[in-house]
Order: sequence, then C-alpha cells, then structure tokens
Amino acid sequence: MSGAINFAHTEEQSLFRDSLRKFLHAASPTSRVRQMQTTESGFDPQLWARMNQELALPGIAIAESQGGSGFGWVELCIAAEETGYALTPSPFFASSVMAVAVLNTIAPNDPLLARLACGEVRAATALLEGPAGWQTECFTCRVNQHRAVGVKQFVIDGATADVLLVFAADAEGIGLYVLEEATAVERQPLTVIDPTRRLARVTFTGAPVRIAGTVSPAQFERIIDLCSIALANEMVGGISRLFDDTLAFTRLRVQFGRTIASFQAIKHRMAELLLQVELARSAAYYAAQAVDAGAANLSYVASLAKSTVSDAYIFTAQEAIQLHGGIGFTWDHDTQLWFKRAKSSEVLFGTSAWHRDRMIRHLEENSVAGGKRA
Amino acid sequence: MSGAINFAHTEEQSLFRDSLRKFLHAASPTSRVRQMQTTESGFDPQLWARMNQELALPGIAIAESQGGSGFGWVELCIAAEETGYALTPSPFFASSVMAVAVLNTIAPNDPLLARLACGEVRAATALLEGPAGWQTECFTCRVNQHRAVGVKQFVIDGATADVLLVFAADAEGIGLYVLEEATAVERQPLTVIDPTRRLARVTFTGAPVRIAGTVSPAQFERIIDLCSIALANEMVGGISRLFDDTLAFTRLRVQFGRTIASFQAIKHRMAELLLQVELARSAAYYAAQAVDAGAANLSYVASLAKSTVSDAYIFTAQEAIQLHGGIGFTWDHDTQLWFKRAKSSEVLFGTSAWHRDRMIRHLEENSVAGGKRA
Amino acid sequence: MSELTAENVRQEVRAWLKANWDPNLSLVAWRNKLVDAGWGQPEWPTEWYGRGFSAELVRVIEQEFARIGAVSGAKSGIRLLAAATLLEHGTDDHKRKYLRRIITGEDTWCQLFSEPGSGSDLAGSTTRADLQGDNWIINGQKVWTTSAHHADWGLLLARTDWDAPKHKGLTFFVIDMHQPGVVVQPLKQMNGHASFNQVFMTDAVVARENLVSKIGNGWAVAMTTLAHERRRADGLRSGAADVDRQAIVRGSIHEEEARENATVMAPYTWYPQRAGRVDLALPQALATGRVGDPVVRQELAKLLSLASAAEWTARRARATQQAGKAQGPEGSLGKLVASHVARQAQKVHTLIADMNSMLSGSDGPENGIIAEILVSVPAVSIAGGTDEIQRNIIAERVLDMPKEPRFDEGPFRDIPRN
Amino acid sequence: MSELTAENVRQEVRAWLKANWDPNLSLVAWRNKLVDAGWGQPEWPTEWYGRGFSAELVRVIEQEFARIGAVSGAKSGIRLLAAATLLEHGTDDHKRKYLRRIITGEDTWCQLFSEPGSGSDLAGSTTRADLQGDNWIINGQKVWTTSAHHADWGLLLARTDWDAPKHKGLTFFVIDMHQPGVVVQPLKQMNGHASFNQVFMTDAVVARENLVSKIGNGWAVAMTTLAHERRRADGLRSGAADVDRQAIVRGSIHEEEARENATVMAPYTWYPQRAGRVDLALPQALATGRVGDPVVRQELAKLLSLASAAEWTARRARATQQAGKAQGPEGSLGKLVASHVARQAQKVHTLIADMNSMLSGSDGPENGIIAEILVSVPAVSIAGGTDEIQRNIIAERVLDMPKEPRFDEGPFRDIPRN
Repeated sequence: MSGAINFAHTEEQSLFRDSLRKFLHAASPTSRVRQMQTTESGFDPQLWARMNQELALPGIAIAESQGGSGFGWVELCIAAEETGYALTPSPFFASSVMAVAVLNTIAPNDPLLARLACGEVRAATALLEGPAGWQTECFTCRVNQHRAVGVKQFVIDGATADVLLVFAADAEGIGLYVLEEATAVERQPLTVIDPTRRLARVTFTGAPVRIAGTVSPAQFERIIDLCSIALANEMVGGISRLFDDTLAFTRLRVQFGRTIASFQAIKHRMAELLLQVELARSAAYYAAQAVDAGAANLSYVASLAKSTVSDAYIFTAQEAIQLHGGIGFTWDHDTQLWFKRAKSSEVLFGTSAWHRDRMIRHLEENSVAGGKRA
Repeated sequence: MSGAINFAHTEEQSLFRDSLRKFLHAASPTSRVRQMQTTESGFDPQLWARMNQELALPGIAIAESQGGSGFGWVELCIAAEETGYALTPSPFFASSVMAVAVLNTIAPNDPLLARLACGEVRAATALLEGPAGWQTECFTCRVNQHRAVGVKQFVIDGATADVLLVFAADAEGIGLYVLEEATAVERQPLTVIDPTRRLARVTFTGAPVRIAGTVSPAQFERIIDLCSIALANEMVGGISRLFDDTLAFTRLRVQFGRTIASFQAIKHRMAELLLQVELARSAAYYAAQAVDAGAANLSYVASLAKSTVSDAYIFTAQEAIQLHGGIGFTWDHDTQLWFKRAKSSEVLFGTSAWHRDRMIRHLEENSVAGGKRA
Repeated sequence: MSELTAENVRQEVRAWLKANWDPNLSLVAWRNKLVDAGWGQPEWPTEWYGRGFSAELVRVIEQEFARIGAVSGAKSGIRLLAAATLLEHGTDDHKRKYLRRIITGEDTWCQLFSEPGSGSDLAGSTTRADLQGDNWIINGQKVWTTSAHHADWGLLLARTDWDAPKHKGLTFFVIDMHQPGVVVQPLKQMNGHASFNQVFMTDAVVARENLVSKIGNGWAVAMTTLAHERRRADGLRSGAADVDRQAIVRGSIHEEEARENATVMAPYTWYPQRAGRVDLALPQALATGRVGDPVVRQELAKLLSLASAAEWTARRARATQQAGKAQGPEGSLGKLVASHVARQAQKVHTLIADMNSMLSGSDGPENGIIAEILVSVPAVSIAGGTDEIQRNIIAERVLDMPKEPRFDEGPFRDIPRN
Repeated sequence: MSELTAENVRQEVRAWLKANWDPNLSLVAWRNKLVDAGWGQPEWPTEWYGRGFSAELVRVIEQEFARIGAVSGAKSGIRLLAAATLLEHGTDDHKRKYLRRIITGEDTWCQLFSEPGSGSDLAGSTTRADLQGDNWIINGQKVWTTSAHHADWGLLLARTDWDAPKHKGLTFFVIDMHQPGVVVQPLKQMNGHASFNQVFMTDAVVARENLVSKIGNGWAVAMTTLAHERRRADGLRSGAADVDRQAIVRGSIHEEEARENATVMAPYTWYPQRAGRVDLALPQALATGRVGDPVVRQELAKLLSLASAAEWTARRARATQQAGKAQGPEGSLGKLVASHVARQAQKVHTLIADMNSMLSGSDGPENGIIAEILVSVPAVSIAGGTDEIQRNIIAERVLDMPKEPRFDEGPFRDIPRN
C-alpha cells in the first residue's frame, strides 16, 4: 500500500459534506424526488445545473488540468454518499462517477473529460451485455472500422446521456469507444424497479464511434473497483437515512400507550441495526481512502465494501419497512423509495456473492505469489 | 412415492415414546451421562443390557425373521430422538442404527443381523477415510483375498464394537466386509469434542474379513439417507431438550427484579427459537415417515432433514448457552453437553452445505429425467 | 325427515339440485331459491336461512354443487365475517335486514377497524361516535379497508366513551357506506397496487338501531369478527371436490358469478407474490442456468427446505387436531414462518435474476412477476399482525411467558397516543 | 525542575535508568527503587508514589523502559484496578498500606463483585456484611473471580442495608483473602479451562478500617473500578515502543518478571480462541484446500469482511477522538461486534475442518486449537456484559431510546430475586 489510510475525514471534507447535505436537503426533498420519477428523463436539469455551478460536482474527480476540481475519490465518495442520503436522481453517478472512473483509468487525457468537467455534456457507459457479465470476456459487441454493432444492457442513463462510452471487442482485444452522434443507435428505456436510477438497452447497428483507448484486464478490474466503491458510499448514504428516519419514527409512534422505541425487542433490533450501519460505513470509507492511498489490494477492499454495504442496505431497508409497520409499505411513505434503491444497488456492479468470491480470488493470487494480505 | 406420509404418530408410537422418555429419564440422568464420559468405553454396559432386555432396542428395525422387532424407521427414529433428548451414550447409534441401515440395505439376510437383534454383539461401521468423503469413490481401503488393508477414520464406537463392518474397494467395485477377529487391526480411540460419541481410527494391516455383499452407488446413497434421517431425529431430541431447559431457566432466573422470561427481547427470541425447533421437528419426522412410505425422493428428503435440523441444533445450542448466561458456559451446567453433541452432529454424515447441494443435485436429475418433485 | 347422515344429505341435495338447478337463472334469483331451501349457508342456524349443519355435512353439499357446477351462495369477501358477527351479536332486525342479501350477494361489506394511529394496537381506535338524538354521529379515519370502494355496509368499531379504559369504551356499529359523510380513497402500496382503502368519516350518520354491540362492548364483538377471519384463513385449504365434468352445464349465471369473484379477488392478485412465489424458484433457476451457481444452489435449497418444513408443520398441526389431540405449539407458527419463507424467496429470486432483478413490467423476468415479488414481500411480515405481534403471541400464549407490562390502563383519555 | 516536556522527561528518565537499572536486582528491590523515584506509576499523584503525568508523558517513560528492557512497576491483573479505586476512594491509611505493594508486585488482588444470582444485574448482590463490634462479618458467594486463588486482597461489594433500594444498600470493602472464612474453588468452563473461581465467604472478617466506601455508597465505588476496567480494555492497543535491541541486557529479574506474568496471564490463554482466531481462517482454508469450496469461500469472505469492518470501526472511533471531536456511535459497538466475528469464525472453522471438527487435543486440527475455538466462542457474547446488556446500553445510551421499565425499586428486601 502506497499511502496511509485516514480513518477520519479532514476538516475540509467534513465541511464539504455539511454543505452538500444542506444543499440537497433544500433542493432535493423527497417530494421533488417523486416528481422526477414521473418524468421521462428521470432527473431535474435545473438541479443538475445548480449542482454544477454551485458545487462543481461534475468535475469533482477530474484533474485540474482537464478543468476539474482534482479532488480524490474520497471527496467523490462523500458526494455519492450525500446523493444517496437525499436519493437525488441526477446524472452524477453515470456521468461524474462511472464515466470519470472509465476515462481516468483508460484515457486520462481524453478531451471528453474537460467537457464532462464543465458540465457541457453528460455521459453514460455501455458495459454489460447480460445479467451477470462483469468481465470483458463475455462482450460480443464489436467495433469494426469505427462502426459499433451489438447490444448493451443495463446502461445507466443510457437513454438520456449526451455521449456514450462503449466497451467493445475489436481487433486488439477490448477497446473503449466514444459515441457522440445518435445515428445507427437505438436507446430503449427499460422499465425499472427503482425509478430513481434509469436504465436503457442500447442497440448499435453500425453506429460511428471513435476509440479512446484499449482496455487491459487490470484496467477493467480497476473500473469495477472504483464504481463499486463509489456505489458503496452512495449506499451508505441511503442506509444512514433509513436508519435516521426509522429511529425517529420509533420515538414518535405510540402503540399500547407507549412509544414503540420503548419496547425492548425494538431497542435490541435498533442496536443491531446500528452495528450493521456503522460496519458498512467503515467498509465504504476505508475503501474510498484506499483508492487515494493507492492501495495494492484495491480489488479486495472494493469487493469487501460492496458486499458488506449491499447486505447492510437490504437488511436496513427491510427492517425500516418492518419497523414502520403498514405505513412503511405504502406508496406515499418515503421508505419504499430507499428500499427500491437498495434492491437496484444490490445487483449493480455485482452481487455480494460475486464480490465475496472475488475477495478470495484476490487472496489466493496473493498467497500463490507469496504475498501477504494488507 | 409408494405410501402416504403420516403427519401424526400413531397411538402405539406415542406410547412407545412415552415409555422410552420415562425409562431414560430414570436410567440415564445427566449425572450418569457425565460418569460415562470418563470411562474408557464411553457407555454403560448394564444400561445397554436393560435397553435390550426391557426395550428390545437393538433389534428395533431388524426384521422379525432375523429375530428383530420388525418395526419401521419411524419407530427407530423415535428411539433415536429419545436417546438424543436424554443424551444417553450407548451403542444404539453405531450398532442399532448405522450397522442395521448398512446390513438391511446391502445384506438383509446376513446372519449378523440376528446376533445384533438379540444383543449378542455390538457392531461399528468403518466408512470414511477423510474428513469429507461421503462417497465411495474416495475409498482406498482394499480387500484382497479376504484380507483388508487400509485406514478408516471417524469410526463411531470403532474401538469398542465387537464386530466391524468395512466398506472397501475390491475387484468387483466396493464391497461390504465383516471383520470379527481382532487380528491385524489397530483400533485407536480419537480425542473427541463430544465425549458422548466416541470415534476411532481403525488401521487394517491384512485383517481377515468375510464379504457380506457388494455395494451399488444407489445402496450407498440409501445408507447415507437412512443414517442422516436417524441422526436428524436424534438431533431433534437434543434440540427439544435444550429448548425445554432454556425456557424453564428463563422463567426461574431473576434479574433486575423480574424473571428474564419477562423481557421482550428474550420472549421474541424464544418465539423464533420455537419456530426453528418445530420446523426441524417437522423435517425430521417427515423424513422418517418417508422411509417407511418408500418415498422415491428419499435422498432429497434426507438431505433436507439433515441440513435443516443440523442448523437448528447449532442455533438452539448457541441460544441456550447465551440465554443461560455465564452459568451456561460452565462445565458443571448441562447445556454444554448438548452443545458439544450439536457440534459433532453438525458434520457427521455431511455438513448442511453438502446436503443442500445434494438436494439440488436430486432435483436436477429429476428435472432432466422429466420427473417432478414429490 | 330422514336421519342426518352424509349419505342422506347427499341424496337430498342431489335431488333438489336435479329439480331446481338452472344455469340460466339470474344470480340473485337462483340464490334466493337457495336461501329458501336452506342450501345457501347450510351451516347457519335453521331459523336464519340455514340448516345448522356440521362442517362435514357442509362439505358434502359443496361437493354436490361442485360436481355439477352449480353456483352456491355468495361466500367470498368480508360478507361472511359480517354475517358471522351479526348471527352472534346482531338483533333479529339486523339478521332479517342483512343476512339474506349477504347470501344472494346483493350487498357487499367492509370492515372498519384499523386506523392510522392504531395498527398493531387495534383497541386504540380514536374514531368517535357521539349520540345526537336518534343517530350516532361518526368522525374519524379508518385504513387498510379492503373492498370499501364497493361496499354497501361497513362493520364499524368506534369510541363512545373516552373516560372508560381502552377496551371498554368501544362500540360496534353497522354503517351505511353510501352517504355523503363517508369518503373512500384508494391507498396505493409500494408495489403499485391499491388493494386497500382509506375511509374518511365526517359527521357520518349511523341510525340508533344499527348499534350491534351494547354500548362499550364493541371490543368483544370485534374479537368475534377477527376470530372468524383467522378461522377462515386457517381453513382455506379444504379438499377439492370430485367434479363430474359431464354433469356440468355452463350458463349465463356463471358469467355473473365470475364478475362477482373478479371484484372480490381484485385486491388479492399480488398476494402470491407477497408470499414469495416459492413455486417459481426452481423453474427460474433451471431455465436461466443459474442453478449451476453454488450460492444459488445453497439458497435455493434453504428456501425449499424452509417452505417444506413450514408446510409439514401445518400438516402436523392438522393431523394432531384430526386425531382429536391437543394441538402443540406447531399450530401457532404459520404466520411467522411465512415471513421467513417469503424473505428467503426474495433473496433467491434476486440471486437468480441478478441484474435482471432491476427490471420490472414487461422488461422484467417472468413479465414483471419477479419484480413484483421483490417489492411485495415486505408486506407479508406486517399485514394481518406484524411479526412482532406474532412473537408476542407465541411467547405469551404458547410458551406462557409473562405478558408485557401495560402502559395503557386507566381512562383512555389519559393514555398517550399518536 | 525543568519544564515538563516530553523531551525533558525522556532525558530525565533515561539518565535515571542509566544510573540505576540493574537486571540482577530482585524484582521487589528494583521496584522499590522505582516507587521511591516516582517511575513506578508515573500517572499516579505525586503524593502517592507518582508524578501526576499525562498519558502522553507516561508513554515516553514506557518507551524508555522498553528501549533498554528495564522492568517496570507491576502493571497487570486486577491490581491496577484496585489501586485506581483506592486512589479515588480509599483513606490515606489504605493508600499507605496497599499502594506500594501493588507497584512492587508483592500483593495480588481480585475483584469480588459478581454473584451466581447477580450476573448482568451486578447491583443485585446478596452477599451480606453485618457489623459486629469492630468487624464486618461477611457471608455469601462470589463467582467469575479471576486470580482469586492467588490473591492477597479482594475488592468486595456486599450488602449492608436490606431496607434501602438496591443500589443504596451496598458497601465496598477490602477483604483479606488469607483467612479461614474465605474458601476459593476453581470454576471449570465447558472448554476445560478453569480461568475463574468461586469464592465462598462464611463468617469471613473485614476489619472496620477496611471499609472503602461510605456505608451504603458501595455502588459508586464499584462503578469506579468498572470504569477503569473498561478504559483498560479500550487502551490495550497502544503503539509499540521503539526498542533498542543493543541496549537490552537480560538478567535474573527478567525471569522473576516472566513468572509473575505467567501467573497473571494463565487464565487468559484461551482468550484468542474465544475471539474465534480469525487469523487462522485463511491459512487453514489454504492449507486444507478447502478454499476451493464455494461455500467456504463465501463464509470466509464474510468473516474477513466482518473482522476488517470491525477493526476499521474501532479505528474510526479512535481517529475521531484523536481529532478532538465528539465520538460517534461507532465507539460503543466493539463488544457487540466481537460476538458476531467470533460466531462467524466458529462457523468458518467448522466448515473448513468438516469431520475433523469432531476431534480435539492432539488428534484435532492445529493440535486442538480448532476444537478449542469451537467450544470457547460461546463465552465471548457473555463475558464482560452479555450481548443483551450491550444492546440495551447501545439503545439507551447511544440511541437515546427509552429505558426499560424498572421492577427493582423500593426496599431491596422486597425485590424478587434468585
């Protein structure tokens, strides 16, 4: 491991979080989140403009040389966490996390980064082709003579993004391609369980693309790592919100002449829930720090974070609905919004089972190489 | 499935259980169980003689034509359950369950059955060679010209039995052999976690054996099924006892001026524990009935029962100690006796994970064969 | 009259059906015949349209009706709970006015018990009923009311005495749902369905004679309704009738009955998904090839084991009961175990579908059924008594552990509430 | 005297050690020198053998001692809890009589708080102390008493007033363990070790002057002892000293110290097994080849994740504290999470060992260590405050949820107890 892990955020990072929390609390209440669910694009362009102008979020992890803020993955993860806390639907994850993870890794000098940084364009990344294909070997989408042919599934913001990044097989192996023109490409929005995260099926029928770089297996793994870590931190935001809201509810809700918070069975469950929440937070924070510290075992840490946090999110969301009782199952109560986000995040970038297996693969490779676990 | 499953025991079966419970309650209190733990043989020959003379347990599932009682596996499982409830260390499992399952399946006319039925001899079965080898393919123990060579592990009562049944490879495949003479065989008692179930390593260096029959894969699977089902029922006895004792303790134990049974967190845990206990009981009872009904999916049902009950036993034993608090962790308190039995039963005849995989294998084979799950 | 044996009853109903059954009668006309002959609700007392038959004899009649496809009295929905309640606690006027139209299906009913502030604590009802002249004036809000949007009458629990202890200040009424003071709004659930309603009562009127309980005795009456509800839930799995396919002649009455059933069943279309759809797990695992994944195998086996053990536990309970023995603890566990099964099913379906579990509607696996499972399962551990209440009941009633200390004694007025 | 900076202190102690350290002195002789110079317990007040140093300065001294391998004052065991308690609540006579011999290691101590009937409910103590003339006469039974079999003195909590409320009737004493009225018996655990003792007191005698608390104020004093115990548990992981290997000269005093340590540490040899031996999981999985089993992989990954997340949570708590900020909830979770880790470790070790997990001693994997894990883990969720008590504490103190209703108010005499 190159640098040391910081176990506490700096003063600046804490202030950044506070300002984000305040901003999103005011600008993105759940009433607004619900409105966005019914729109075609799924997000609020004006809010996104403010997130750019007032908070410079699009370029948070883009190098200063490219017009970004040049912050680390820790700061990006703080922003992800806060969008997860507020459940703000926005291009942030697809364009400022995923596309930036891809470009920073494969083509750090690509001019597209500058356009993302200033908020001029929003990008989406076309990666998966099947329901479980988090490896490049399964890619059948091909580029031949600058024309892409194939079908990509589960493309986050794929129907609304201005620019598409496409992983495709080519003569050299796997290449990263950029599609700017909307010709010979069909972008079909998919009906989703979680309307705060939009997905599309993108069909390329000879769409004109330019190459941005070739993708090595290690680079591809790093992209999975970076996205999983950012997603884990976003999920921690959602977990925190569910926990806060549920705890507050148990204090208010009266049954049998007493608040339900006074029932020992509820108290013990909240204690166990707190434990899960804080363990998840530790895993997600550690992983974000590991990126900026240049940790050698990033895959291990990323998979640890994604699986730990993902399980905690599902557990927290189930407990949150249960402890709210009937009201928690209604459409008009907000808990369901996070429950659905928990479900969609559970499988995004790989299930917990997949990530746990990946952890052990990492340890085996290290043990064969005579290395030691960090 | 040939016959119907009975979901309630008959009047006769209930009476049989009641008489066993009373007998073992009087004849095998835990003080006596503890005494037996310190003896070399691990069991009480006088008690075993009474279990033969007064209850005819050795021949319970041996055909009447062989001098047994000719009862079904259901009755055998009731007896197993009661020995599990009382934790009576005796030759019953090795000699009256396991050896009978083996002989009934492979060599139902073998004269040894008559000698087991009348209690003249006690048998043990030498099966496993490694820590996870519940399949005949791994057997390296061989018989050549009536001489056995090889090492068998984890032989229940292997150091004390009068007769050994040995699974060994031979020119025909796998054979079941009987060893009566103690020449060219070394029987080394193993130090065990659960001193109520004794194990030995048996080394054959040319021991004279006679063949009792050849073993087909289907027969071998049936033996695993029969033993797993009997063990599951024995475990249900232990689970019931732990539950009964723990519930009684929570009613007596006072902390903070009230019985701990009055704390809601304890009440809710006991409710969940009861659920696990009753689900385990249903699985074990169903499986026993499935044997006597000639169920076609016996492997599926046996593996379902073993894995369900085994998990419930471990859970119950952990909860039992926890709810007893410090006293539950002491040597002199009886809970530990069942905890150790739960641990030894957890892996005997295959872990839950192995059995769950076996369930799905059964379903796959049935689905390929166009069959339907019963 | 001949002796009341199963065989005699069978002959009698068979003969009567032969003489009377006409699939082209209107539903109401036919059912009025049933009422007059006592075949509509044969378990009801003879003085109220029935024959006082045992469950065993009723089954004989059901078999005979099913054998030739004859339509029976209206059986589904809340209406039978209303009838059971009125038979036990209603006045003769109530019985005369309501029972016949319950059998004919002309009236539908709903149950106005639950409130936003009293979920698990049903007796904490704060809907008020105040006597003004000859009328009770009702103000308050009810929730989780199945079928309220088409109900003609409601079974209403409301508070008439705020100084009495919680359970002693409630009174039980029948309320006319067709009045301006009653507003019914659908309540949408997180899975998109709206199976329940909210009912707002603002100066709604109940005539004095529609009092069912004595004043202040409403809790006991509500308990009757709920006991019948539980009994119905337990008894839903009765043996299938031996159908005589050749004897079945279908007519216009069957279309009328199908419409009635569709209305009654509409709120329940997602209930199989709420229970987790265990039946889909293995087929999905096989069809997608995910059965090859070791983790899927483990979790699938756990699910199938749990579901089987749950079913066998229920069957053990019934077998014990049928053998005339005291039921063990196994009879009280069905509700709680259903939550375990459903949650494990949700896990398995997610594992099998992997990324496809993000998709719903026609884009989702099984045309959206899998997605509906994922967002419906959370209801199973809440509806009809939360898991927490179930655990309390099991601990206190089955295991005889001490009851929770009470904080809701004394005048209701002084008890903390939402 | 020079300014109290870390550097000045370092120079002073280094010079003093250079002048005085002699590895061939007897342990007691050397430690008496330490006491006289104030280096034995430098955090203690200057009037009682110390220098009133901050934790930071104490660390400097520890580093200097460690650098050259010099033996420090006796630090381990219950004796420091006794000293802390006496420093805060004892009379000057107590301090004169006991403190020096605590530093020199001549006296060992034990803590007589827990009783068979008062486990989680420590204040429910029923050991009685009755004043007869100038002596308190003690009758009762204590349990879970580490080191009682070699202790010279005991910290004793006993009831002196049965009519006062539970917490108000307790008094705190120092009891001489070497008297006929005190009988110590080892208490064997289910894993075969006997790390604790039962202490039976029958008309045991405590001289009047060995009263530590005011009469009836014993609970407050016991709380002091327990607070120091918790602080010690939290602080055990301090930074390793920078050892100057060349400067270390070993002598006979080190053997004496090693014997002292062995006695103190004897009860704790199985504690690593109690915690689950996470460190052994991956090596065992690799060595046995069981790492290839998909279920082992999943459970192993869960274990490693849990253990790492637990450690990172503790480090977050410390980092926050070091940054001078209010600690979040993460600081209170360590005890509870340890139970989760240990239980998961037990599961993983069982899965890896498979049938070998039935074997113990020299027949068992890792020479019996795996078996010892399996039968030791149940203690982790009980010892030092059960998981149930931890959950209460987290809910009530961290999450500020309402306290449990009390059933143990009023005169102790009337409170139900075991």
